[in-house]
Formats: sequence, C-alpha cells, structure tokens
Amino acid sequence: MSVREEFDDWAADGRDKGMEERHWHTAKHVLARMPVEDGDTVLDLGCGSGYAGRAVRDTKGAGRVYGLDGSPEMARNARGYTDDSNVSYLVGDFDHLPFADDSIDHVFTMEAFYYANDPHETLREVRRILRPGGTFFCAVNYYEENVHSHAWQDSISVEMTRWSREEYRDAFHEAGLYVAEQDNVPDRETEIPAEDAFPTDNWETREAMVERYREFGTLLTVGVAP
Amino acid sequence: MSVREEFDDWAADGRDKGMEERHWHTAKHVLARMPVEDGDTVLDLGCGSGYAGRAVRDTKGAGRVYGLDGSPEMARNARGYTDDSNVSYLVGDFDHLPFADDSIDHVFTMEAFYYANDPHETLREVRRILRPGGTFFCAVNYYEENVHSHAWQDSISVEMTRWSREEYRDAFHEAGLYVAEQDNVPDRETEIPAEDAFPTDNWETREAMVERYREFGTLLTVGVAP
Amino acid sequence: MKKSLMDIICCPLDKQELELDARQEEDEEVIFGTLTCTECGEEYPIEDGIPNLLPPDMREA
Amino acid sequence: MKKSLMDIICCPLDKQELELDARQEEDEEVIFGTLTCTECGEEYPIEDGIPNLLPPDMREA
Ligand SMILES: Nc1ncnc2c1ncn2[C@@H]1O[C@H](CSCC[C@H](N)C(=O)O)[C@@H](O)[C@H]1O
Ligand SMILES: Nc1ncnc2c1ncn2[C@@H]1O[C@H](CSCC[C@H](N)C(=O)O)[C@@H](O)[C@H]1O
Repeated sequence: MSVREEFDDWAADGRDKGMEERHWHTAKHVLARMPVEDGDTVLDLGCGSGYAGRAVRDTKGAGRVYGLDGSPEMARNARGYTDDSNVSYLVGDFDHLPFADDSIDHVFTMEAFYYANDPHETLREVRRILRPGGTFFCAVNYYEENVHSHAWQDSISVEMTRWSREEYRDAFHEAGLYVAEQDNVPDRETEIPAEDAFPTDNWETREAMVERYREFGTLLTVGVAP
Repeated sequence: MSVREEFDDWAADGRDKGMEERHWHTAKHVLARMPVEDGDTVLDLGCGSGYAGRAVRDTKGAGRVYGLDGSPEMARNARGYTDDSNVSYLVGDFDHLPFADDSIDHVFTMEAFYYANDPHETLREVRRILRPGGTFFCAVNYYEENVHSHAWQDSISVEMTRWSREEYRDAFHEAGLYVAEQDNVPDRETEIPAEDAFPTDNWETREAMVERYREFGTLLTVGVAP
Repeated sequence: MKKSLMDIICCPLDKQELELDARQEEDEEVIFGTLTCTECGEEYPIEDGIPNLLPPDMREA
Repeated sequence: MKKSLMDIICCPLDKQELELDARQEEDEEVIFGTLTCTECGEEYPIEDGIPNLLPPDMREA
C-alpha cells in the first residue's frame, strides 16, 4: 500500500488526533528546544494532524509554518484544525520536497521520517532546502535500540527504516548535515499501572513499559546545515 | 579579586566537589546529548573538579579530553581525581585559549562561561578552536530569566555576565556560531521539602524552589561551528 | 493556499519555478487552481485550498 | 602533561607554536618543564604535571 492509501485511512478514522495526543508527550519537549527566531519559517515533515506547526506559531513567534504530508486526508484534517493564515498545509513526498534551496529555517519531524521511501534522499533534500545554519529536528520512536518498537512494522503496510542511534548520525553526516545533538527524550506522561496490573494486554512486565516510555522515549537527532 | 584567587580558595576548601555533586543533576543530561564520536577530542571550559571530562571518557568513547581552568588549585585537584592518561588538565583563561585553530571536536562548559572577562571574546575563541561542525554545549544556571540566581553575584568577587536566553543566542550568532538548540534542563534531583517546611533558610516559598530547580534548571545553548 | 507560498515552493521533480493559475479565491487564499512547472510543464492541482505537490506518479498510487 | 598535548596547544597570546623543554618526566608525562612560544618567546611553566598557559599578566594576578 502507498503512504497515501495507508494514512488517508488513518486520517479518516481519527488516528491523526490519537497520534497527536500520544506524541505530544515528547514532541513538546523537542519543539521547546528548537532555536526559532521571530519570523523564521518552519516546516513540519509528515505533519499528521498538524499540531506541531500550530504549537510553533503559538509559542515561538515563527513567521510562517508549513506542514507537509503525503496523505491528502491528513493535510485536509490539519487545515481544518486552524484559522491561523500563517500556517499552511501541503501534500507532498519526503523524497521530492517542493521547496526552493535555502528557503527554510527549521525542519521538524515526529514519528514520520522512517516512512520515507529513501531516507538518505530525504536527508539530502532537507539539507538542500535549509539555509546555512538551519536546523533539522528529527524525532522517532521507532529505532533499533527501542526493541519495544520492532513489531510495529507488522501492522503497517508502508516499509519502515529502523536505524540505530549511530546510523542516524552517520546518515546525517553522509547527507552533509552536521550533527549537533542526539538524545532520548523520555515520555513521563503515559500512565504506567502498578506492578500487579502486569502482564497487561500490551506489556509483559512493568520494567519493559518503564524502559519503553521513561528511558527510551523518543530518539532525537538534531542536524545543522553548513 | 582574580579568578585565580577566588577559585583557588574554593578548590582549597572542597567546593570543587560540592559543585560537582550539585551540578551533576543537570550536567549529566547535557553531556548525554553531546554527539561525541569515537576518538573525538573534547574540551571542558572551567572544569572545576573535572568530573565532566571523566564522564565523557567513561561513557562516550571520547579519545582525548582536556579540562581547562583559570585556577591552578582546581586543575591540581581535578588531576588528582583520575588515573586516565587520556584526560589532561591545563591552567588557562577563557579569553586566551591555548589551542590551535580547528583542533577540538566538542567544547562543554557548566556554570563557568559567565565568569569570562569578555564572553564575546570567549565565543570567538571557541569558534576558532572548533573544527567545522564541532559543537559548543554551554550550560549555565546564572542567567536573566532565572530570577532566583540574580543575588549570586553578591557573594562572588569575580564579575559575572547575566544574559537572557535571547542574548545567548544573539551572542553566539555574533561570534559566527550557528545556534542548534536552546533548552532548560530541569534538576529533578535536588530535594524539595514539603509545603510546611517553608519558608526555609534559602527559600521563601515552595513554588519559588520548584520554579528554580524543576522549571528553570540549567539553561543550555548549543552552538555549532560553520 | 496563500499566494505567499509561491515565494518558496517549486516543482518537486526538477525544483524549477511554478506558475499559478487560480480558478477560485477566497480572502487572499487560492481554493482551487493549478500550479504548472515553468520548466517541465508538469501540472499540480490545488484542491480545497491545499496544493498537491506529490510527484504525479504518486498522486494516484 | 602528556607530550601528545603538544599537537594542539599553542601560545595563548599569539596562537603560535610552543617548544617543550622537559626538566622532569615520569611514565611518558612531563612533570616539570617550560613551554616557550616559538614566535614571541613568552615562557609558560609546567608544574606538577600541569601546564599553566594563562597569559603571563594573569598568572600572578
Ligand atoms: N514519504 C512520505 N512523504 C510525506 N509524508 C509521509 C511520508 N510517509 C509518511 N508520511 C506521513 O507521515 C505521518 C506519520 S504519522 C505522524 C504524524 C505527526 N507527525 C504526529 O506526530 O502525530 C503520516 O501523516 C503520513 O501520511
Ligand atoms: N576566565 C576564566 N578562565 C578559566 N577558568 C575560569 C574563568 N573564570 C572562572 N573559571 C573557572 O570556572 C569554574 C567555575 S565553577 C564550575 C566548575 C565545574 N564546571 C562544575 O560544574 O562544577 C571555576 O573552577 C573557575 O576557576
């Protein structure tokens, strides 16, 4: 199935909002770190419900914010959630970014990057559209060290790339991006039941659930364009 | 008083270790974010007891680590705390860094930068010694937004620079460093007594203490050399 | 789609400039229309205010 | 001070190369000695294994 087919379905049955709620636990900490200056242009890759762009406008004084998604239904939903005329949504593909060279100050992406058909090409595209000194905040929950995420591929038809921390750094370097930081951003909000509730439907042990959320959380890699 | 006189006293009466213990609460999270690759050379500016350099060697596979401090007694103590021959300490001044151009991969500094005689010159020096793509992790508890830190100057003879978050970003830009991120790293470990213990010797209200540690914590600004 | 977007968007294939043909507008926004690449001639639709800049072969895939 | 440090240290004043005069060594480390700038001639002491590269006017200030 294509990205469009898979995620149009998600958007249609409200999973855009479900993801927003869950991802916000860590995404807000990632967004808080972005060095957005007044008037900067920010792009959200794989924006889903588009919450990140709206948050950056509300809290950071960003000038214009664009959310790009491969699913027309996601973009349509996202557009419907805001009246801010400086937030716009587009349909497009990660490996074929429809932006001019050096036209963007900061790129953000949450739980979307690894769906790229060719993530190396996506990184080259990101580097191309960023102005020198522009940043790329790349946040993923699906990655090699997070063993609790490995099974996710089974329930998603789009092929996912599972890199390790080091593979992320290496790929950024290969694409010509400097790596400025790498971090695990813990999710401290997902509720973890008391010991006697385990095993639950989703978790064998409490330790596993603690590791997944409080320790591994979201892997953030920050790149800077030369 | 000079940096040497002020901080030689601190080193002599054990305040190097006291600071290490308190600063570790947030410094470890800052260090965890540094994208140190195997064999990289890391410099700790105003190293005090030198704990940061030792941690980077132990956890990150850094090749060589240097701690620089303006106080000979601090450097002497720091040297005494390790047998690792790849960790070295030097006496030197922030505004006159004794390192060749492009010779360092990452610079770290915790609660020390604002003692620089001319912090703008320090930033230019940091930029000079960093190789292209090298990072500067600058962590401070003393800054404009942290109103709870403003009185600290009263008890320290060395003149301190109190910049705001924005002044840090602006100064980095002025010195030719890209700003890759800015964040408040909370201190979740300093114990905060229950409501009925307030006022304490140091804190009027519990809210103030919570704000100081859990919210403001340590201001981190990350720069990248072009 | 706000017209200011024209400043920074380009053809996803060859990164050349696009030309806007607005067929329906509302308060400074283009609701329906077409973006055409000034170089390769490829056309991209704007529907319900959202430009679809997927490469043509992904649009219906 | 390990001799490998010579690869990257320089005179804090003019950033020129330093020359090492080791007076006491122990297991690859210089314990006492002097670093002299090959350009301006300024001298920097190594004491108890630690090079003091403060600008001379800050050394005793
Ligand atoms: N190759 C591609 N190009 C553009 N968008 C893509 C894509 N692959 C996946 N996506 C989009 O990426 C999103 C991943 S879901 C994450 C949505 C949002 N960032 C959040 O945090 O909740 C989906 O909306 C999907 O349509
Ligand atoms: N201009 C300057 N040049 C070099 N070192 C300086 C300096 N001004 C202050 N320092 C050093 O900076 C240190 C600040 S105290 C912080 C020490 C350590 N980083 C920690 O986190 O605990 C002191 O050791 C002091 O001697």
